[in-house]
Amino acid sequence: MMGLVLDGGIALLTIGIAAWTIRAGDDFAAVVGFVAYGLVLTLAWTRLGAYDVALTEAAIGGGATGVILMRAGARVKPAPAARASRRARIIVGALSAAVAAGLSAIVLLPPQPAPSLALEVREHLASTGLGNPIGGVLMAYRAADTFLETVVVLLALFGVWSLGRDAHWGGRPGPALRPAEGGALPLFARVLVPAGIVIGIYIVWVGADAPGGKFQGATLLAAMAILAGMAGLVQAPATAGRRLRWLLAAGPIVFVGIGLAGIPLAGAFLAYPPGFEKPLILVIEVALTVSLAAMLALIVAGPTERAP
Amino acid sequence: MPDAALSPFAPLLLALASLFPLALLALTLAAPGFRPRLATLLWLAPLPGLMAAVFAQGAIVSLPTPLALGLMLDRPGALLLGSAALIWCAAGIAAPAWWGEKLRSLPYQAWWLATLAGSMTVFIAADVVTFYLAFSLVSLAGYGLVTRDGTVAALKAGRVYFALAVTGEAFLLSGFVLLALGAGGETRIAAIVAALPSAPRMAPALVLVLLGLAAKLGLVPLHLWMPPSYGAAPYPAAAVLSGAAVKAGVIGLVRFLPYATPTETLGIALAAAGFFSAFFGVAIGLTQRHPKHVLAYSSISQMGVIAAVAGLSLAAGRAAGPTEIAFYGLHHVFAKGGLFLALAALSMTGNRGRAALLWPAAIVALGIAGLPLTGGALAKLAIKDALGSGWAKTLGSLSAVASTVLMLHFLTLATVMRSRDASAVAPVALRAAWWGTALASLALPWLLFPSVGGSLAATVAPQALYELGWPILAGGALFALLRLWRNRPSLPPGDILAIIRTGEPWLARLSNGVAAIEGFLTDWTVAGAVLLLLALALAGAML
Amino acid sequence: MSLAPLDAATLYGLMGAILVGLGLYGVVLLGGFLRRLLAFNLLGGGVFILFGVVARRGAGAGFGGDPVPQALVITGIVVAFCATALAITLIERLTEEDGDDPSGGGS
Amino acid sequence: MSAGLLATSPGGDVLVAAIVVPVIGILLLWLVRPRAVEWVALAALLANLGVAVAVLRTVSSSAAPVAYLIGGWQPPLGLALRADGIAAVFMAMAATVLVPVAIYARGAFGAPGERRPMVFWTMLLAITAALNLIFCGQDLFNLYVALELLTFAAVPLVSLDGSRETLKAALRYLVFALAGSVLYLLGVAIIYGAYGTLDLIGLASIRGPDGALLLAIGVMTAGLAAKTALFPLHLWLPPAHAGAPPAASAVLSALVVKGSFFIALRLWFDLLPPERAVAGSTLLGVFGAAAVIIGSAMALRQARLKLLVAYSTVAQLGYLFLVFPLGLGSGAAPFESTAWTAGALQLMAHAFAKAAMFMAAGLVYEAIGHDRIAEFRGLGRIAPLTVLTMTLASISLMGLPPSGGFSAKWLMLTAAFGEGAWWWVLVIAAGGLLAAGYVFRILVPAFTPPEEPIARVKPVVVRREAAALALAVIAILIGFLPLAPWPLLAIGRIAAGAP
Repeated sequence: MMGLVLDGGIALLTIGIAAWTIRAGDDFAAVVGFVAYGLVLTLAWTRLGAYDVALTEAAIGGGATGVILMRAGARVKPAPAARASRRARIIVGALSAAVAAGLSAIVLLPPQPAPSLALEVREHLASTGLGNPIGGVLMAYRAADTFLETVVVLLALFGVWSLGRDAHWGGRPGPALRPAEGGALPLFARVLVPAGIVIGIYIVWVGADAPGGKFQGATLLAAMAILAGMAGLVQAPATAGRRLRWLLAAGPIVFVGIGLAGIPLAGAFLAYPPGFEKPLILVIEVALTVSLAAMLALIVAGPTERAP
Repeated sequence: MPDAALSPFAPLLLALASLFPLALLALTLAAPGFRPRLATLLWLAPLPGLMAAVFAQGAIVSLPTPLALGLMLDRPGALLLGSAALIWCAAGIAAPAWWGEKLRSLPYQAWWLATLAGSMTVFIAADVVTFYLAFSLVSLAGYGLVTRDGTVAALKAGRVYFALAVTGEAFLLSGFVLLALGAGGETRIAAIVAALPSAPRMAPALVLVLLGLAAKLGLVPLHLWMPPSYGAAPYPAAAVLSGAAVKAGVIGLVRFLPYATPTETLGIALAAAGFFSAFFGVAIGLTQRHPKHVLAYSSISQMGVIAAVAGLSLAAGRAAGPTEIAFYGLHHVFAKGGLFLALAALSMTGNRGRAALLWPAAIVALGIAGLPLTGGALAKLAIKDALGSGWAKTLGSLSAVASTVLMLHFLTLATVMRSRDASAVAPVALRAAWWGTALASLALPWLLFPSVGGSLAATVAPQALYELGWPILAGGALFALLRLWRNRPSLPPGDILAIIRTGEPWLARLSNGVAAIEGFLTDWTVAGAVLLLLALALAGAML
Repeated sequence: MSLAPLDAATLYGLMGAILVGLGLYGVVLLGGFLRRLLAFNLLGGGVFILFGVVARRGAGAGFGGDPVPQALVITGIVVAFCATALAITLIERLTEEDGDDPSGGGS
Repeated sequence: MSAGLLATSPGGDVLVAAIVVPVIGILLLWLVRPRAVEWVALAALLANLGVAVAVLRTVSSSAAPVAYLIGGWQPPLGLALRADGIAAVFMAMAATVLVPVAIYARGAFGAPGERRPMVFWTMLLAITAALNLIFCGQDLFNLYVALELLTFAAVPLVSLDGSRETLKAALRYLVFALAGSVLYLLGVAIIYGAYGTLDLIGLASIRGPDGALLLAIGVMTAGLAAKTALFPLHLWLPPAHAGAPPAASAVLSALVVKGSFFIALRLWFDLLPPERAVAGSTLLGVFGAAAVIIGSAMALRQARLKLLVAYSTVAQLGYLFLVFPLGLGSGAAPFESTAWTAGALQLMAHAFAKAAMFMAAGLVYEAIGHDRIAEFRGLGRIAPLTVLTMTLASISLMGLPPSGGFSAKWLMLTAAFGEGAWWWVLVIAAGGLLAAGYVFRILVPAFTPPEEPIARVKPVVVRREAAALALAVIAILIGFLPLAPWPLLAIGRIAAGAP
């Protein structure tokens, strides 16, 4: 019962924050509202027992998304408060409410027993050598989704780069920052970055058997890179750099390479030869983590703003 | 011609009738160096068509599947194909004389050849798709001939021409689809027409087809395009458009009506529409001030007669109908095409040599009204049976009276046509083209009349001479009376087009209205709301 | 088919439904692309929670939830992040292009 | 879900190649020297064409779909690829469009290795991969990822020029498309929650689908319609397609909008029993009809060629949505119906003709420095091949024979008449007339000799003219296929509710 009260509280809080974010008068306040929304949503995910998702939501849904939204909130001039007409609000409100009502009906009338693939996942999990069922889904059963998702992230990065100016093509993203002498940030960064990197690698490592995994770990690594960049400890790399490009491509190349090797060795694309499942999956995870961390960090860093 | 005598080359000839102009078109597109030569050789392009008409009757060409396109030639088709080929040939001789250097440029040659290709193919198409293709080609490429002068009036006329052409095609296509559907997906015309009597939705299918053909034939009220277009088109173009291109509508009447089965209602309706056009064309034609426009209204009237004959034959289930229509059409090809060539020659002629141009014009023009002993008389005799002996016969004779009046009106206007240069003489090629066509209009019907089942002896019988002669005399008298009416009204070519044009601001308002709707719907909030609405509506619609 | 028991899954399911409604309202009605984008993310959060509810209800075989929808959500969150990053960069570029309001209220 | 038992077919590896080849191409693009970039892209597209042809040949010769279980896992746990007749035909179509586009685009964006060429080639290959996956994907979430890949690849193409207008168009496109994706994803959640599977074959075998499936398909279709720019959800399309560089517009208009449409087609024809689809499909048809009429009327008003062509896309997409009422209302098995073939033909004919049209529009712009239709007089003299391309493409767009557009129109009219649905006939006929009108507005001035010699800004490259012409010629050649339902398009379709 206590749990239910807690859940009700979290749900109400989430809805309240969402409503506030929508109603907020200025853009920056709305962004702040959204970051708070990400945090309570993470709570909801843990309450639903989905720790992997909670980690992802915290790292990417709230964290990384929050960072770029904050950046935009600071850069973009607030839109003039062009309030929609009362009639429009009523109509759209009614339509949205109708959708919500329809969904509620579906939530309240679930099929019984609830359909689930949990049994099938469990049945075959041993043959993947993994202990974390979500890792099994992402790296074995639905590995193609994960592979494509990596391509999506890469494409998003190229999309972000495509929005730079011609003159800056191949240059470095973001404004040039000189290492700040003294101050809190560099010090903070010097302490935090190594710790973050260790934690990030740990998250990837345990992802095979416990909540965690490459996306969450990569996000943490990316965050450390961003932090180090903001503190001026490292320069954002030139996007034309060959080493950077290999770094970005390494994960997808390893993934597709091992996947294709599966055709002769294991009888199918993205199948792993028996006995080698876990090591191969780990190799992919490591390669992907490195590439994804670079991709995410560069996406957050934005388009190139300095000539090469 | 019996099938046994059919040369093994006949199918080839048939294919060439359609492909030779296309080959020349490709040549002029690809080889600019050939154009000066081609300008003087355009008259050659329809010759395979002419040869096919003479030697390839009964031939069939069917391309292997999946290309379900086919050609075939029967007697009515051969009559129209041969006459159309000849007028194209004559106009091809006249064209260099009229246009001179201009004819060496690509647009002139390309439009000419494309229209020709369509014009030849439409008579020999064996399936509805080929027919529609040829029909569209002759109609749409004709646009290029109408607007060849590039004047504002020509472009304006071209817009009306184009609008009615595509409208007609939309009707035709819908009709064809329905016909094919009625024949179980069959596209061969013969199979479709055979299946027609038992086909469901036969009436709507035929009505749609007839509407499409009516736009081509210029039946009222789909005639709007014809006077301005013939008025704007240069003479050689007007000759082929009025002589040959319009016959795409005639062959349609020949091909798609189930003459073997009496179809009362539809036939009478078609006949009524035809007779209405026949008299309407004359009435409005008399208000025209330019001989080109008069000829256009005469075409409206004559095509009305053809439609009436088709309708009556359909109502009575007369199997001879198609051949008679084609024979009547054959005469009109030469007469109408020829008169445009005569006008061209007259307009390039000063004071000398006018009589040699005008006298044949008088005979040919009155031939349209059925002047005894002319080719036109035979055309009238050919449709005599179809008109029967009742009210239709009376209407037929009255239409001959009306045509006489209109043709006399034309001749009075034609005598005024002359070159500003008093000493000018039209190029010999132009005059020859006209004389040749005039001769064809007089002589060829005599040659061919027996082959369509007519008796030459009967044509000179007193009964026939009387029946054909009195409308001419009555028409002459009527015309004399009419000349006494000094302030005859003068209508713009295209008559009710002027009224329709007053609707243009309304059309602009409609377009602005659409833009306003579009502006409203492309607002973010509106589009978003529609998105939600669609989601809810689709979900709701299925529950 | 009978009414769902009042448990955490149902509660969060209703929350997800309401979040979807709120998000849709924002995406459609808010002026300015930054705000629409925020609303899109709220909306996405709601949809993902619905997946979470499905996962929770499908708990079994010794798992606290059906792992498949959870894996889908992880993929979905990453995709949504990419979309947001792309859109944000576009918005920033537009701001840069001209001084005035890039999000062009409503139009 | 025993009904969903699939096995990898012999030769099924080609399906993997269809996804992997363009992806490897993307990776290579960024690793090779700048001078090799265009050649890598071209090689990848040619290889893709080979793969697509192989898929088509396998499907048509075996008269059975080609399937592949990724990782050897059986759906619903695993993901499968499956090319049935229509998927194979569309894969081949897309691959065929892409090669001339690439030939046309080569060298069009400045020095290789710079921003615009790199982005263009990357996105082009990404679109290739995404479309292939959409055509042969079997899992609704897998399709979602493909759909997003498609959008993320399309948006940067819109804003490739980097001008304010194109950035704004890209942003509108992206955010509206995202709203559409979320609705789709919502449907995926509902379906998984109700049935525990996202596999199309598994879902099709559900007997007497209950409210959840219907509701989900409704919501998903709305989202897909937003991405397809079904009128009146087209607010993003005209500025985006008119603003993108011509080679990109060609792909966006010809292929990208068809991706989301194809998924809608799958949902309705594979998952819904026809009797449940009547009201909904009529609604889609009504929207399609409005698109045909208003889109064409708007095209008639445009002063600039690219906007006219973009509005023509709005109208032509409308025809596609007539397939829903015509195909699902025929009483016959939907994918053996005339409407099914008509829709497929319309989709293909439009793809070829519209790609040719946009490419020609780009050449016109280069040749005379603008695309104001009113000033086209004399264009035929300056760029005869380009005007020929526009003419051929127009013939197909307005549905004159012989052309793919004509065949599609013929079959669509046959379907409409066959069902006694006269109102759809009126829409199709009116759309044809309006199309003739807007085509007339372009071609007449282009064919009219100029009053004074028209100024040529830049000579047109024959290779690029030939690429556009090739596409237009294909649009015409499709018209020579038989005017009857193709058995090929019915291969391997799964009937909803069937065992």
